[in-house]
Amino acid sequence: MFLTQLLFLSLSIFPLAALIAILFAAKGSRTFRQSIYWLLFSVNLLVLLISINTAFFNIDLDFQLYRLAGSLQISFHIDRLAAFFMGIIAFVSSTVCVYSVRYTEHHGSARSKNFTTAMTALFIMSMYLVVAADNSFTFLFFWELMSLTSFFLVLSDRSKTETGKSALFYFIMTQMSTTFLMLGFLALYTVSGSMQFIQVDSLSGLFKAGVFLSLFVGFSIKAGVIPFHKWLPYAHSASPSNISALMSGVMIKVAIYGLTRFLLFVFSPDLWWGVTILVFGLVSALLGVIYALKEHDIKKLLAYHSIENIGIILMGLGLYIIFLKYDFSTLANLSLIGALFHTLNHALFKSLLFLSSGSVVDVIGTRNIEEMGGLIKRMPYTGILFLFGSVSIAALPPFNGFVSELMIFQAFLHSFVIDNPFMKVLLFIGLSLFALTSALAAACFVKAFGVIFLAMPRSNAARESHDVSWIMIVGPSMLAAACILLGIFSYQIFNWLGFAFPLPDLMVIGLSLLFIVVLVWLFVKLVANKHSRTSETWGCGIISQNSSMEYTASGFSEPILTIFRPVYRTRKTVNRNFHDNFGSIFKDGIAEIHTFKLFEERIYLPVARFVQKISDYVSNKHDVDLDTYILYSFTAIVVLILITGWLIK
Amino acid sequence: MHFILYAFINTLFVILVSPLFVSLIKKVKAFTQGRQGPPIFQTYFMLNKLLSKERVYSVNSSLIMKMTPYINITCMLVASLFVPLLYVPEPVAGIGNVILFLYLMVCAKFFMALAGLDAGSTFGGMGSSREMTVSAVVEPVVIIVFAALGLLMNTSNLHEIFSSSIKSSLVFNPAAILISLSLFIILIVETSRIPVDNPETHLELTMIHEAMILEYSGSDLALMELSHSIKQTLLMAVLINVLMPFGLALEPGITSILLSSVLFILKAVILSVIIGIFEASFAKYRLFRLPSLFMLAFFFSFSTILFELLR
Amino acid sequence: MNDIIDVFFVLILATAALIITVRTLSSLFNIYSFQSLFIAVVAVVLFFQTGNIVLLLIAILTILSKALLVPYVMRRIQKNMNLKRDVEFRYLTPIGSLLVGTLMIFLVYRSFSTLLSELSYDDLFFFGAVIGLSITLMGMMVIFTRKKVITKIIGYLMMENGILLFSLFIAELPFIIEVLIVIDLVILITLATILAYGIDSTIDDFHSKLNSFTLWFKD
Amino acid sequence: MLLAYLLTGIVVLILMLIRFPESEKRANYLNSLSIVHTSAYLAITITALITISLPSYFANRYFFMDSFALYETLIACSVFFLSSFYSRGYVRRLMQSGEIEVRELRVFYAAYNLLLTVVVFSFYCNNLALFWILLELTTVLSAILIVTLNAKENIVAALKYLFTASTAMLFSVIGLILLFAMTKNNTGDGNLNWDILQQQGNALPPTLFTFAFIFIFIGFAAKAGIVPFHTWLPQAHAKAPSVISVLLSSVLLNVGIYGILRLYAIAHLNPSWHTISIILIVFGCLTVAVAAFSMLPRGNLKKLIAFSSIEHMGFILLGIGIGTPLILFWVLFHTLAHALVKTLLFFSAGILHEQYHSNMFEDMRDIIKLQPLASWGLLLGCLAITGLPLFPVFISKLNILMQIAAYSLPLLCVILLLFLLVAGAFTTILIRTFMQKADHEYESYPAAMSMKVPLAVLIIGIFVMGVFFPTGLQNLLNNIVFSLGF
Repeated sequence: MFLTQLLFLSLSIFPLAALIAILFAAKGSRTFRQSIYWLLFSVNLLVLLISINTAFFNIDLDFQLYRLAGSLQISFHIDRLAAFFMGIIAFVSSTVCVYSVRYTEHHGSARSKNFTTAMTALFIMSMYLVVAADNSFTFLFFWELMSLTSFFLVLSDRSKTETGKSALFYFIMTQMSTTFLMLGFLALYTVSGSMQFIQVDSLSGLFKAGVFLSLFVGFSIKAGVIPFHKWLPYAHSASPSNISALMSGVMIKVAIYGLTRFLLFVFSPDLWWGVTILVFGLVSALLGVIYALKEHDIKKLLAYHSIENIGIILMGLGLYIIFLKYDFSTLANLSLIGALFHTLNHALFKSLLFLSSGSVVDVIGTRNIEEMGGLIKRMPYTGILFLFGSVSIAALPPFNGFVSELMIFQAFLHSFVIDNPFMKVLLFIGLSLFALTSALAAACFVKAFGVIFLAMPRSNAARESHDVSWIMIVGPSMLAAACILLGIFSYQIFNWLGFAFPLPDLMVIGLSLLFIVVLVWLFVKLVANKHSRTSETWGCGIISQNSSMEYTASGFSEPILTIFRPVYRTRKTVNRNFHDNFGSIFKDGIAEIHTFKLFEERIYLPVARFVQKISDYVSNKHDVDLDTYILYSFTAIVVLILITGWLIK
Repeated sequence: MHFILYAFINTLFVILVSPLFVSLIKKVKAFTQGRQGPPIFQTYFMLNKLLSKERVYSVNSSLIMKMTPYINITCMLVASLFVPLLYVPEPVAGIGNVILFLYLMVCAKFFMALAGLDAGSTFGGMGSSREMTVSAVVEPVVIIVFAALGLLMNTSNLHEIFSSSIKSSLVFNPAAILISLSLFIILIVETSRIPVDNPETHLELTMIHEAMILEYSGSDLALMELSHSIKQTLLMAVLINVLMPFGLALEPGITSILLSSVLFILKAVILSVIIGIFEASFAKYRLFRLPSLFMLAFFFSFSTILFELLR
Repeated sequence: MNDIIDVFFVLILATAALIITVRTLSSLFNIYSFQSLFIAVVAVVLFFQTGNIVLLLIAILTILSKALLVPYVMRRIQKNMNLKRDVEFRYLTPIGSLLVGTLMIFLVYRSFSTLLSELSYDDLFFFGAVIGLSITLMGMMVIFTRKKVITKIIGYLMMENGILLFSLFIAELPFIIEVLIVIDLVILITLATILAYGIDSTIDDFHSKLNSFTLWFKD
Repeated sequence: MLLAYLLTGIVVLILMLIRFPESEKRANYLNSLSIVHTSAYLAITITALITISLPSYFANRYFFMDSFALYETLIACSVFFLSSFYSRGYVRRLMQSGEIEVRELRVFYAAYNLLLTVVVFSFYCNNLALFWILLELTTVLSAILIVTLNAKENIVAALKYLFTASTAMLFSVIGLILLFAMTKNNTGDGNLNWDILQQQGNALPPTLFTFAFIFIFIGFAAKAGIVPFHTWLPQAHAKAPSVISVLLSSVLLNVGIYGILRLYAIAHLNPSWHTISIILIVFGCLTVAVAAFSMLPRGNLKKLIAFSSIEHMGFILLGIGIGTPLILFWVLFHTLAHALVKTLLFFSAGILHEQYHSNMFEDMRDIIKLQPLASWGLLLGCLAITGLPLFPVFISKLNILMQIAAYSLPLLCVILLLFLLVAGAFTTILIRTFMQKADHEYESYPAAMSMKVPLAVLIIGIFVMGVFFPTGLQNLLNNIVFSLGF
């Protein structure tokens, strides 16, 4: 029992830290805030150790906080699944805490910095407790608290006007997700009679489908699945980078945790559930990466990639249910563990990417990648870290991204064991779309890394940039190290955990890669010409090579945009003006590419306008004089008399 | 121990034999255009010349430029372990997984594209942008082809595919013919042959692969050319082992290795001649007509799957 | 005895129709006091019929308060406001509101017929209750069809008379309650007239005038 | 015990007549008088709660004291107590800005204290007709309080309030008469006491009882701000001084809901309760819908808060309509939570009004910098009223929704979507207001300590209530629900 006390003692440090931060609002000096972040870092590490212990040795922890009233009590139960997710949250938030020791120094007044520190502490604590929740009341309680604190964090940088818009968008979407979750939980409560997460088998037919759909919609709004993803790019570009690292690295995973918790432990899923989750996963993966390709704001690009990776995780879950229904348990376990491993990997490399891009944005000052370039020579460490992140997100062999995508590929490839032909065709189409997504992801990150870090700087800010302080390098480098280690030793880890999967042993591959590199290097050292010199890049004879000759991000993604034109509905407008009126001597012109914001224009704005219209109509009915008021009550009374007279016999 | 012997023999054979086919294809194309063309061993001479030259780096380039040749060659050599040219060793954990084979090639392509961007010239940028577009569109086709192959042999390990193709010779199976057609199209795309991209030209509009290695010189260029030729050999080997596996031995005896190497060279020469003729008879497609070509390959492999499923 | 009550029913309905249509304020006050007088007479007649002492007390109370006191207060304030006539109508012209009034009577009759059978009343009492309720509804109509607040107050008083008539025929509340209801009515009316003074009066220095009326709370 | 209330009321009124020459001292004197008055009432209620064995009857059964009445008086007295503290600073500020004359101060405080006495006695009265009369008196007194600010549109607002409320109340007299006739028909002499009516609940004829219920409900609905009759509420809250709009929304609406709940306790025994509960549910949903939809385009802060009171009253009515014991337990808790949060909201709105001299959102610039405490109060209040965790409304809302889910799922979906709309409206308005930058320099109005202390107390109180649910309160609510016969 010692562990439970230790765990919840450490979790109680968060609110204390938050309280201290708020109380010393104005007076708090820099060292004071940094000491809080170091405290948070150590607490996160402690929680990481405890969760690893529970995850591996499968000891469940139970803890009743207190009984609020009647059937409502805040109680926690941590089993392997919850411990796994707590481990993810702990590791990522410890690195983010280290990173934000220096990062929060650059923004806002002392009071707002204290406020963000306090809110980050509460945000991390609420995520822990959502994952550890034992009954749906606690789950909802901390789920709301999580969205509330993250709403304040998104709103923390109040100087820019579009922060307000994105914070509003974010808040309404989270409220919508809570509404759907509440609907699902209450419907479950009416059947099972208790709020606990226990196996409910008495559901059937339409009711079960309704409960599943409301929960699925609730969780996918928070996870950013395609039709509900619209808040993600706005929230991430508006919030400071350490917060968007936490949000997209970890908060989205809490939604995935909720979905897995219900699929594994509460429901006995039907086949069509698997197919819907798979289809939603495929659509959000493909559209996520396609929209990422057109993005030139680094944070929005990474946000769309979170949508893509959430799509991949959903694919894994969908496959798990499909294989479960055809009772291929090995393949089902493979895809489930693949999905969970991808959640862990995505948390790692996405927060690594967000933190390193945060340092870049912090130094350059703008988020537009068209104004960056040549940063690898000026910010080598951040460059290397971003390279590690982009290599593992593009799923290249020795890294962890590859292993989890390989597991899901393996599940797709072995899907020919299923006898139902239509399912096989669906899975093969899924396989090709999945391959297309990972290839586009690779293309997108070549563009991102190439345009930001390589070649010549495109703006003065980029030219005079210098690398960030060592603390903002240590945090992400912990994540990078985890990426590589998890990649190479994945096979050993799985064997140790007891899952024998037909996975390639990446340690052997890594060793052979290393061995061959050394061999080739030696060969070149001995045989080839020793000296080398630097000279102008070849520009067909132009002497002064400047940065405007380089390939820009929009140039890089233009071929893909034209190929996927129907998805983007790209509109190319070119207008030229000439010196003479015969249109022969060209003066200047503007060429623009507009991509149509499908979801915003077609779904979100019409709904908002409709609601606005009704509310205008209803509220205008109130700004009238006394006679109309009396007329309202007169008609109401006459109607009432009519009804009672006729209906009630 | 046994595996290391296989690894040593296989990689050595690949390195030795692959430049031959590149110059062979050039020779065949020259004959079709009525000119004499370079000698068969021209690529060996070029590699030797390049090794002796000094390396020239652009002023803008960073460590990516220096790293990429080594990454390319290692990826290709490790990938060569996956495709047994002479004899099929008994499976070792991990070696032979189709996805790993494909993603090693993607890793090489990823870093080559980055190197293209690194020098800061427009050619490199255009080359890597088009390379990534083409690879993004062709990737699903490649996966479906190997999935179809896996479906036929119901395994996803290359070694098992080849060993089972030896036992039950596939030549007369209709699905095998469709698969080899799409494998041939993938070979053309991956090694940037004529319809997709022109390997010999330096005209910026037509070169994709060449544009990325424009900035390289000296030993780096040698490594890049070598890895390009190894990639071509590996893909040819996959096609050969699937369609005409009779030369491939099953256990490592001296005589069987010599026999299978001679047979492999013979089959590869025939295939290079076919490639040369195929290249000569086509003109380079416009970039945005390429997806229709890939749809053709996709159609072939998907019809194999349907054919296999519904039979 | 019953036909006397029927006559007074008709008279009461006539006063209600007059209140809806008449435009000059002073005649409105007179019609209102006549209406309360007629209701008081109906109460006395009922007293002779049933011998219930409470009815007599109610009749006296109505005459004192509604026939004399309230019109006096209203006239006094109306003089200061020198407002003679309320001509503007809204939503319903006088003819329209009369039509709606008759519709009200039918509606109330229709929906009440099922209910009051349970209370086993003879049809006179039932008819009296129906007229009482419809006069209340007509009073409400006056409120939202007339423009000036003074006429709205008269409408409100008419509604109150309707309820008094209704209670005469269904069941008289204990007298103590009736007295309290009347007191409360008087307070309400005085406050409404003070406020009406602010709205309808054409004199601009409103506040000084208003304070003179807070004479009850001497400085 | 009731005599104690009456005596303190009369003594305070007499003391009020003493004159003080200059205005400053008179304002403080009158204010401290009302503080004494409210704290005395609070003390009496608490002693009554602890000492007296409930229910006990006074003045030959016209007045009685049972746990439900004590609970409501407790809420009313605490709100009055806090607002009397608040009004000390607030009224002084009104006088400085000339919105209230010294002469009218006496009228203001007299009506204020009289209103408290009338409200308390209306909770304690056992007789339905007496309850109606006291309700009428509350309308009159609060109308006077609205009029004290010397502005023309205050008069219009007061008149609207008077007319809408009292015309509807007249119809409930008809209901009373019908009820009286029924009881007379049943047991010889008619009787309108709550407890006797509760005993005869099942004996009354069902169709006639529904008719009487609906008529009485019309009157109480007007007092509780239920939709067709709620129209006076936004105008009255917006125009009244903030201290008064606190009383209007936290206390007077509760009196209306108290009447409806008592009535429903009787209806519950009657065989016709099924149709009555459907009527209540329909009115509840209508209210929540109209209030939710008319919040989005609001430009005036106080009107926004008024509409949120209407929405919560509709939600409570919905809870009463469903009528299971558990849902009533949480409806009572919800009234307490709503009263506290509403007081906090109106207090901060009051300070903001004094700072910017207008309730419109676009005039409120640089809100956090100029009035930190008030803006935090407003922010936390809005979060609490939309039912986010750490605040009491979340718990009661979730539990009521649980019971609604058990009742019918489509109803649950409608209510959840409406709450989503409310949350959306609040956030849109709040973000727009908090992000507005000041174009010219505002001189920040130093809110008096007497205004800041109740605000801070309320913020802490809400946090405590949100997280910790005392067992004493649980038992009180339990035996209320039991005494109402559910």
